[in-house]
Amino acid sequence: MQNLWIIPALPLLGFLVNGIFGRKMPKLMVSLTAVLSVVLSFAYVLFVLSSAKSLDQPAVEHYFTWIQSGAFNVGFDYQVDKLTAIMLLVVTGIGSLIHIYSTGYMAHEEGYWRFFAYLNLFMFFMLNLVLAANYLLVFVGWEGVGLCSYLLIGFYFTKKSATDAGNKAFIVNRIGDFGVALAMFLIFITFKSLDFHKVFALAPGKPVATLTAIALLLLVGAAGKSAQLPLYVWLPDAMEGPTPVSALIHAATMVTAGVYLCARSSVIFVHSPAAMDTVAMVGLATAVFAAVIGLAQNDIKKVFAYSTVSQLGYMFLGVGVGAFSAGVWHLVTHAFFKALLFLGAGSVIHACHGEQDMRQMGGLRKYAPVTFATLGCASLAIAGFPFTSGFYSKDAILVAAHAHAPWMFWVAVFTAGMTAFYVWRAYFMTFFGKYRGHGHPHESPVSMTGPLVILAALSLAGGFLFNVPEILGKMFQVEAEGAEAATLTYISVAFGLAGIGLAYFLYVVNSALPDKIASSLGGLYTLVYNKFFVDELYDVTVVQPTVNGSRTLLWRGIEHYVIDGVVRGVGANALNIGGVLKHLQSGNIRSYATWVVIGGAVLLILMGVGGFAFAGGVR
Amino acid sequence: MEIFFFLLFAIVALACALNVVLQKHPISSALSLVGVMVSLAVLYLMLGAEFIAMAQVVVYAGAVMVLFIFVIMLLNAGAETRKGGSITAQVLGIPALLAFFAALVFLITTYYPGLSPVKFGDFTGGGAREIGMKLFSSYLLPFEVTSVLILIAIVGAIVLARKELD
Amino acid sequence: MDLNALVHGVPVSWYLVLSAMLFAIGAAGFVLRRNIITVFMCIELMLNAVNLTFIAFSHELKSVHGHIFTFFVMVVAAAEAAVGLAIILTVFKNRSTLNIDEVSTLKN
Amino acid sequence: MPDFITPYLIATLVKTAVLAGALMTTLAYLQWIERKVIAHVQVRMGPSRVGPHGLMQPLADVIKLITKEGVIPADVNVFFYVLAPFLAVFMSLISISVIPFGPPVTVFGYTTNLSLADPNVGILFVLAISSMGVYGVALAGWSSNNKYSLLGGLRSSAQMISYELPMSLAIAAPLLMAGSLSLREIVNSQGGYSFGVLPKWAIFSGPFPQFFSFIIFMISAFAETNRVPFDLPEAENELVAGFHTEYSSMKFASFFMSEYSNMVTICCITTVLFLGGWHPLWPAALGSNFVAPALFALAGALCFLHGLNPARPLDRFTLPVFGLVFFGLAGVFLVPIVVTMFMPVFWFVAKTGFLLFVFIWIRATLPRFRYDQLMSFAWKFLFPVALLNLLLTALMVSLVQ
Amino acid sequence: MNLNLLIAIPALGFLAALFLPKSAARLLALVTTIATFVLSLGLVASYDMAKAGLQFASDVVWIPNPEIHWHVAVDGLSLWLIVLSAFLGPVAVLTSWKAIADRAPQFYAFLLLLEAGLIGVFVAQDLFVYYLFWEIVLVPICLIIGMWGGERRVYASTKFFLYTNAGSVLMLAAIIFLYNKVGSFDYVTVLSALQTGRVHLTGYEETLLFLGFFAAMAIKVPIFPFHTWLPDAYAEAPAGGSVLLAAVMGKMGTYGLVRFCLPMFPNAVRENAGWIVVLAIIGIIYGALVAMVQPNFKRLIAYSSVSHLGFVVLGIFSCTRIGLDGAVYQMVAHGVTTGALFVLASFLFERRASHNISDFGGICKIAPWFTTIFLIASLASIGLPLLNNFVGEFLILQGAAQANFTWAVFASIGVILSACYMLWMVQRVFLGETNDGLAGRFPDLNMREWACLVPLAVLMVWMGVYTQTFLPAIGASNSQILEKMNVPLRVSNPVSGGSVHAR
Repeated sequence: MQNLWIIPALPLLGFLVNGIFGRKMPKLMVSLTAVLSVVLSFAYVLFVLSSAKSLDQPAVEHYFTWIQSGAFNVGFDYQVDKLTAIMLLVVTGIGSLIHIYSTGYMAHEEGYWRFFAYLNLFMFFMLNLVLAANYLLVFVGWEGVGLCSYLLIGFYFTKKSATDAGNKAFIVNRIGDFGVALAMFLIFITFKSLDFHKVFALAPGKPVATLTAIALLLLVGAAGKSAQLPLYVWLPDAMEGPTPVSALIHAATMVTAGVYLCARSSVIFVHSPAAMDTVAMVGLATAVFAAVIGLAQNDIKKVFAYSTVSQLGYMFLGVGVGAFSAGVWHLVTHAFFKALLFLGAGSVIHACHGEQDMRQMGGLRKYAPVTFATLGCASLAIAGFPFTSGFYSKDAILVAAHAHAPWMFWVAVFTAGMTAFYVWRAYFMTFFGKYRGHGHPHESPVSMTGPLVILAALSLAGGFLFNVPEILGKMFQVEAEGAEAATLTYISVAFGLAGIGLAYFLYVVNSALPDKIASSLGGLYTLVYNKFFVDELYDVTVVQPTVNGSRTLLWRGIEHYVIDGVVRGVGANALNIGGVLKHLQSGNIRSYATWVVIGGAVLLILMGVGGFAFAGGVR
Repeated sequence: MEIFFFLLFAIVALACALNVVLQKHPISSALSLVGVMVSLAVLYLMLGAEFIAMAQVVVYAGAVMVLFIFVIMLLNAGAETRKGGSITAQVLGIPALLAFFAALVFLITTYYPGLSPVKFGDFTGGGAREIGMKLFSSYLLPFEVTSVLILIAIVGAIVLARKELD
Repeated sequence: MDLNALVHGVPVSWYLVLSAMLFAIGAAGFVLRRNIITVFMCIELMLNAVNLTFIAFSHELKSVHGHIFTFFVMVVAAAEAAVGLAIILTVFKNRSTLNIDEVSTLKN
Repeated sequence: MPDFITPYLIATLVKTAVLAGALMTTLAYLQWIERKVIAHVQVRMGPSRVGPHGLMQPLADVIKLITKEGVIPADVNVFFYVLAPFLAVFMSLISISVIPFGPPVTVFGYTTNLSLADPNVGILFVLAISSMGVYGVALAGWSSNNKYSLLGGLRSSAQMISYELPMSLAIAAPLLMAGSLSLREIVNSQGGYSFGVLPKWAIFSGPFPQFFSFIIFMISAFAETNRVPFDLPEAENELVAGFHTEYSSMKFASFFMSEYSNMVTICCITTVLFLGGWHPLWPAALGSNFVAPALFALAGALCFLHGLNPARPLDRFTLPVFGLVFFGLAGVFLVPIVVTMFMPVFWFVAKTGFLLFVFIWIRATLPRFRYDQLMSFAWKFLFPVALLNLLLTALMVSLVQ
Repeated sequence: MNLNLLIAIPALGFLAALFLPKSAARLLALVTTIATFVLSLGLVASYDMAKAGLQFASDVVWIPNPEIHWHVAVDGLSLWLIVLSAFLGPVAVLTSWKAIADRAPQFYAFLLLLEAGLIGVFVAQDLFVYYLFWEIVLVPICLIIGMWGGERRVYASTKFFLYTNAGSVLMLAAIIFLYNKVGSFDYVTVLSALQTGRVHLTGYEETLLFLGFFAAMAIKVPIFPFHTWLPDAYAEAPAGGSVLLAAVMGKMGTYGLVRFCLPMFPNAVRENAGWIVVLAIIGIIYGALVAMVQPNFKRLIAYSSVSHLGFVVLGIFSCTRIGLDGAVYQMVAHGVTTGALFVLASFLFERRASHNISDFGGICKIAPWFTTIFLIASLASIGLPLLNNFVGEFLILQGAAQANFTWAVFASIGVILSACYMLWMVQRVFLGETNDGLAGRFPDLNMREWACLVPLAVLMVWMGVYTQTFLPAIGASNSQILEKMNVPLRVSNPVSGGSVHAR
C-alpha cells in the first residue's frame, strides 16, 4: 500500500489553502504553497516509483466504495503501472517547472492567488485522472480538468473574449465527455464493471461490434479532450488564458489525456481494427489540417496552438497504427519541447510587454539571448532535427505508420516538413531581423529563464534519456514495429531540414517574399489565415440555430402558444360555452312553454320508439 | 246507448276546448272551459267515477273557474289584440300540433288496442266510500302534504293579492 | 276495432284519444296564446285531459287509485290556480298588461 | 211499441210532468204567499185586487213580465247578457230532480221511487249544482256593462261561494250520521222513533243531535239564495238592483224564478237532511195520519169563520169556497189508499212549507247585513262553528260505533 | 422515533406563528424548523439502513367505516426526502429573513404548514392520508405565491392551483376506485391485495388507474407537456417559498410515481414506459433549450429543474435497479442544488430587486465569495463529478442505457445543454465588466447568508463524494419495489431498436 492518494492530495491541499486564505496571504506565501505542493508531489512520485517492486502488473489500492447500487459497484481506487508512472512523471515534473515559471510570469497580475489555486486544482484532477483504476474515476478527473481549463482560460474574467473562450472550451469538452459517458455505459452493460483490470481481462471475449462501438465512443471523448479534428476549435481560443496555462494545460498535460485514455484502453482498441483505422485517420487528418492553418498564423501563441493540435494528430496516428508506445513516447517528448515553446513564447510576450503579434516582433536575439537559445533547442526538437527528442519519437511513429500503410508515411512526413517550416518561420520572425515593435524588450527574470533552460536540456536529451518504447515494451501486446528502416529516417530528416531551409530563405534572406506569395495565393491564403472559417461554420450551423431556434420556436412558439395556449384555451372556452347556454334563459315565457312542449313531445316519441315494454304495457 | 252519450259529450268537450283556444275574449274561453269541465264530469260518471265527477264540478267548475271569471272581470282587460302572431308560429305550430297529436293517437292505438269496452255499470269503485277509505289509509301522507300545499297556496294568494298597506 | 263491439260500450282507447286531443289543444293554446289568463286556462285544460286518462285507466284496471290521483291533481290544480291568479293580479297591477311577451324582464 | 219505451221511461216522464207542473205553480204562488205574509206581518193587506185575495196576482205578474219588451242596453256583451239568466234558471231548476218526496210507490205494478233520479252521490250533486249557480249571477253582473251591476254580481257570487263552505260542512255532519250520500238512504236512516215518540230525525236523534248544523245550514241557505239578511247585492238602496238592474221582462222574471226555485230546493234538502224527509212527526200508530186531515179541516174552518164577517165584501163568497176546498182535502186524506200513497208526501210538503214560511218570515223581520259583516260572519263565525260541529259529530259517531 | 412528532412540530409552529408579531414569528419559525431538522437527523440515526421494509410505522384506525388508517411510516425511499424538506426548512426561513416585510407572521406560518404538509406526504402510507396531505400542501404554497409573489403572482398561483388540482382530482378518482375494489384505503393492504392477486385488476382497469395516478404526478413533477405552470409559479414565488416549492414539491410527483405507480400497476408501467420516457427525454432537451433563452433568472432555473426532473422520470421508468436508485438519489440531489440556486436567486433579488439577467453583470469583481458559491451550485446542477447531481444523473443514464441505449444517448444530450445554459448564465451574470447599476449596492455575503449556503455547499460535496451514506437505504427499498415488479427481461420501447442487453 503506497497510499498513492497523497500525490493528488498535496495539490488539493494547496488549492484549499490558496483558495480559502489566498486573498489575505502575501504573494510570496501563495506562490510558496502552490509550488511546494506540486514539487512535494513530484518528489513523492519519484519515491513511489523507486520503491515500487515491478510496475508490470498494476497495483490497485482501494480507499472507499464510491457508488454502490445493485450490480453497479465503483470504488475510489488508484493504481500505478508503467504507463501511469510515465504520465505521473510528466505531469508532476513539467507541472512544477511551470509553477516556478508562472511565479515570475504572473508576478504583477491581480488575482494572483486565484491563478495558483486553480492551477493546483488542475494538478489534483490531472493526477486523479492518471492514477484512477476505473473508468468512472478517470471520468471524474476528465471533467475536473475540463472545469479547471474553463476557470484558467477565463482567468481574465473581465474580458468577454476570455470568458467566451472558457465557455467554448468547457462545452466542447462536455461534448467529448458525452462520448466517454456513453462508452462507460456500454462498458458496464457488456462487462458488468468499470474497473480496468476486470474490463481488460474480459475484453477479448466480447463481440467485436461492441468493442468497436466502445472504442469509437472513447475516440469521441479523446477527440474532444485532445482537440482532434471535429472538436479542436476550443484549443486555439484557449490561448486567451495566461501563457503558463497554455503551456501546462494546452500543451503538456490535459490535451494528452485523450492519448493516455486510448493508450490505457489499448486492449479494446486492439480488438477493433476498424476503430484503430479511424483513430489513425483522424490523427493524420488533424495533423495535416492543423499544420496547414499553422502556416499562415501571425499570433505566436496561435502558431504553437495549431502545432500542438498537429503533434497530437501525430500521437493519435501512432496509437491508430498500433504503435502505442511510440505514441506515448511522442507524448512525453512533445510535453518537453511544446512546454518549452509556450514558456519561451511567454517570455517573448513578457519581453515585448504583452505583444503577441509576430509582425510586431523581430531581432529579439539581441534582447533575450537565453530565450533565443532555449527556443532554438525546442524548434530543433519539434522539427525532428537528428538526435533531438522529437526526432526519435516522431521517427518511431513514421516508421510504424509506414509499416501500417505507406501512403500514411508520406503524408506524415510531408506534414513533418510543414511543421518544421512554420516553427522555424515563427523562430525567424521573432528573433531575426530588426525589432519592429515599439518600446524596448528586455530579458525575463531568472525564475522564468531557469525552467526554460531545464526544459531545453530535456527536449534535446529527452529522446534517448527516456526510451519509452523499451520501458513500455511488454504492456502493449502488439506486433513488433518492423525493421528499423534507415532510409525512412533519412527521408524524414531531409524533409525537416528542407522545411528549416525554406523558412530561413523566406523570412531571413528576403523577408518581403512571403507577403508577395501570400498576395499571389490570394483567396487560398485568406482561407488558410481565417482557419478555414471553421469557427464561423460551427457558429452558423450549431450555435445560432439552437439559441434562436429555441427562443423563437420553442419558448415563444411551442411553450407560449401551443401548450400554454391549450391551458388558457380551456379557461376561455368554458366562458363561451356558458355564453351559448345563456340564450336559453331568454325571459320570454312563451319560449319556455315551447321548450316544455318540445321536451314532452320528444319524451313521448322516445317512449313510443322505446316501446312501452319498459312500462310493462297493460296486458 | 253509451256510445251516443260518449260521442255527445266528447264532441261538446272538444268544441269547448277549441273554443277556449280560439276565442279572443278570456271570458268566453273561461266559460267554454267550464263547458269542457262539465262534459268531462259527465264522462267521468260514465266511467264510474261518481265522486270524482261531482268533485270535478264542485272544485273545478264551481270554484276554480269562478276564480278565473272573477279575475277576468276584475281586470276587465278586454279582448286580446290580435297582434300579428309570427307567421312561422302559425305555419309551424299547426302541423307540429297535428304531428304531436298523431303521435299520441298512434301510440295509444298501437299499444292499447284491445281495451275492454266501457259499460256504464261496470265499475262501481268510484264511490265516496272507496275513495275515502283509500284516501285515509294508504294515501294518507299525500293527503296531508296536499293539505299543507293548499294552506301555502292560500297564504301565498292572500299575500300577493292584498293591497299594500302603505 | 270492429264496429259491432261498439254496441255494448266504447273501448277505453277512445277516451284516451279524446284526452290526447284535449291535451294537444291545451298544449297548442299554452304555446300560442298571448294572454296570460288564457295560457293559464290551457294549463287547466291539459290537467283535465290528464285526469280523464287517469279515470279511463282506473276504469280499465278496475282500481280506485286513478281516482285518488285525479283527486290530488284537482287539489294541486286548485292551489296552482289560486296562486297563479294572485300573481296575474299583481302583474297586472304593476304592468297593467296581460300580454305574456311584455312580461319578460327576466331577459338576460 | 218500439223496445226503448220501457215502463221506466213512462214513469219518469209522468214524474217529470207532475214535478214540473207542481214546481212552476208553487214558484208563482210562493211569490204571492210571500207578499201576503210580509204584508200581514206589516199589518197591511197585501195583493188583493187581482182575483180573490190577490190569488190571480202571480198570473198577472207573469203575463206582465212576458209581454214587456226585453230591452238590451247598448254595448253590452250580448251573448253573455242573454246566457246569464238562462244559466241561473237552469242551475236552480236541476237540483229539484234528486229530492225524494216519498218512499218508493208501486203504480200499476211498477214501483218507482218518488224522485226523478236517485244517484247515490245525491247530496254531492246538489252541492255541485248549487256551486254552478254562481255563474248566472256573476255573468249577469258582468255582462250588463254597468258598474253597479258588476259590483253587485261580484258581491253576490263572493257571498254565495263563501257560504257554500259552511253549508257543505253543515251537510257533512248529518251525512256522518246517515252514513250514505244518497238522499233516499239519508231519509230512510231517519225513520223510526226513539223512546217511542221522539222521531229519529237528524236534529233529534243519533249520537249527536244535529241541531247546530241545522241552524248553520239554514243561515247559509239564506245566503245561498240571496235571501233577506243576505240579499245585499240586489238591495235597492245599496246597488240599485244589483246584478239584474239592466235586465227587463222575461230575463228579469227568470232571475226571480231562479231565486224562488233555489229557495224551494234548499227547503226540500233541509227537510230531507234534518227533518226526516217524509217521516211523520210521531209514529203512524199514534195517529200521525190524522194530522193531515185535521189541518185541512182546521183551515177550512178558519175560512168559514173569516167568511162570516168578511173584511171585504167580496170575501163573503171567496172564503167559504176556500173553506169547502179545505174540507174536501181533509176528506180525501182520510181515504186509506191515499194515506198510504200521499201521507209521506204530505209530511214532506208540510215540513218544506213550514221552512218556506220561516224564510218569508225572516225576510219580513230581519234587517240586512252590511257586506263586510256578512263576509266576516261567514268566515270568522259560521265556518269554525260548522267545523267544530263536524268534529263533534264525527267524534260521537265513532264513539258510538 | 415517532413520525407524527415530525409532522406535529411544524403544524404547531404554524398555529403559534399566526398569532405572534413579526420578529417573534420569524424566530419561532426558525426554531421550529431547526427542531424538525434535528428530529429528522435523529430519525436517520435510528433508521436501520439495511432493512428494506417500512420503519417507525404508526398505524391507527382513524375513520372506521370507510376504513382509513392514520398509517405513517418511513422507508428508504422517503427517508432522505424527509430529511431534505426538514433541512430546507431553516434555509427557507433564513432566506426570507429580510425579504418578507408585510404580513410576515402569516408567511412564516404558511411556510411551517407547507413543511408539515410536505413531511406528511412523504410519510403517509394510507392513500387517503396521502391525498389529504397532497391537498394540504397546495394551500399554503398558493397563498405564499399569491400574496407575497412577484407582479404576476395571482395569475401564477391560480394557474398553479387549478392545474395541480385538475390532476389530483383524477388521482382521487383512482384512489376511490381502488377503495371500492379492495375495501380499504390503507396502502399496505391495497398493495398486498394487488400483489397477492386477491384483487385482480383487468388490463384496462390497471391502465386507467395508472393514468389517473400518472396524471396527478405528471403535473406535479412536471413532465413535459404539463409543465407550463412551473415557470410562472417558480418565478413569482417569494424567497423562502420558492426554495421549498422548487426543491421539494417537485419531488412529491416523482416520489408518488415510485411509491404508488410502480408497485401497484407494474404491467401498466411497463406498457406505458415507452411513451413516458419519450416525454421525459423531450422534457430534458426541451427544458434545457428553453432555459437557455430565458431573460429571467428564476425562470431559467425553473426550466432547468424541468430538465433535471426529466432525468428523474427517465430513471424511474427505465425500471432498472440502477436507474431507480439514480432517480431517487437525483431527487434529493436536485432538491439540494435547486434549493441552493433559488436561495442565491433570492439573495440576488434582495440586492437588486430584479430577476432579469441583463440587470446583473460582473458580480465576481465586487462579490467574489457570492460568485464562488454560485459557481459551485451551478457546477453541481450541471452535474460535475464529485458533486451531487453527477452521481444521480450517471446512475439514471446507466440504468436508462441498460433499459434501452438510445434513451441514454438522447438523454445525455441534455447533460451537454445543461452545461451550455448554466455557463452562459454565469458568464452574463457574474463575469465580465461590473454592471453600472450594481456598482455601490452589491455587498458580499453576510453571516445570515453564509449560514444558509455553507450547509448546502457542504451537502453538495458530501452527496457527490461520500454517496454511501445515502445509497444503501435507497437501494434497499428500491430492490424491494423492483422485485415485486418482477421486471421482465426487456422493456418494449417504440423509439428505436438500439443494442439492448439483459439486466
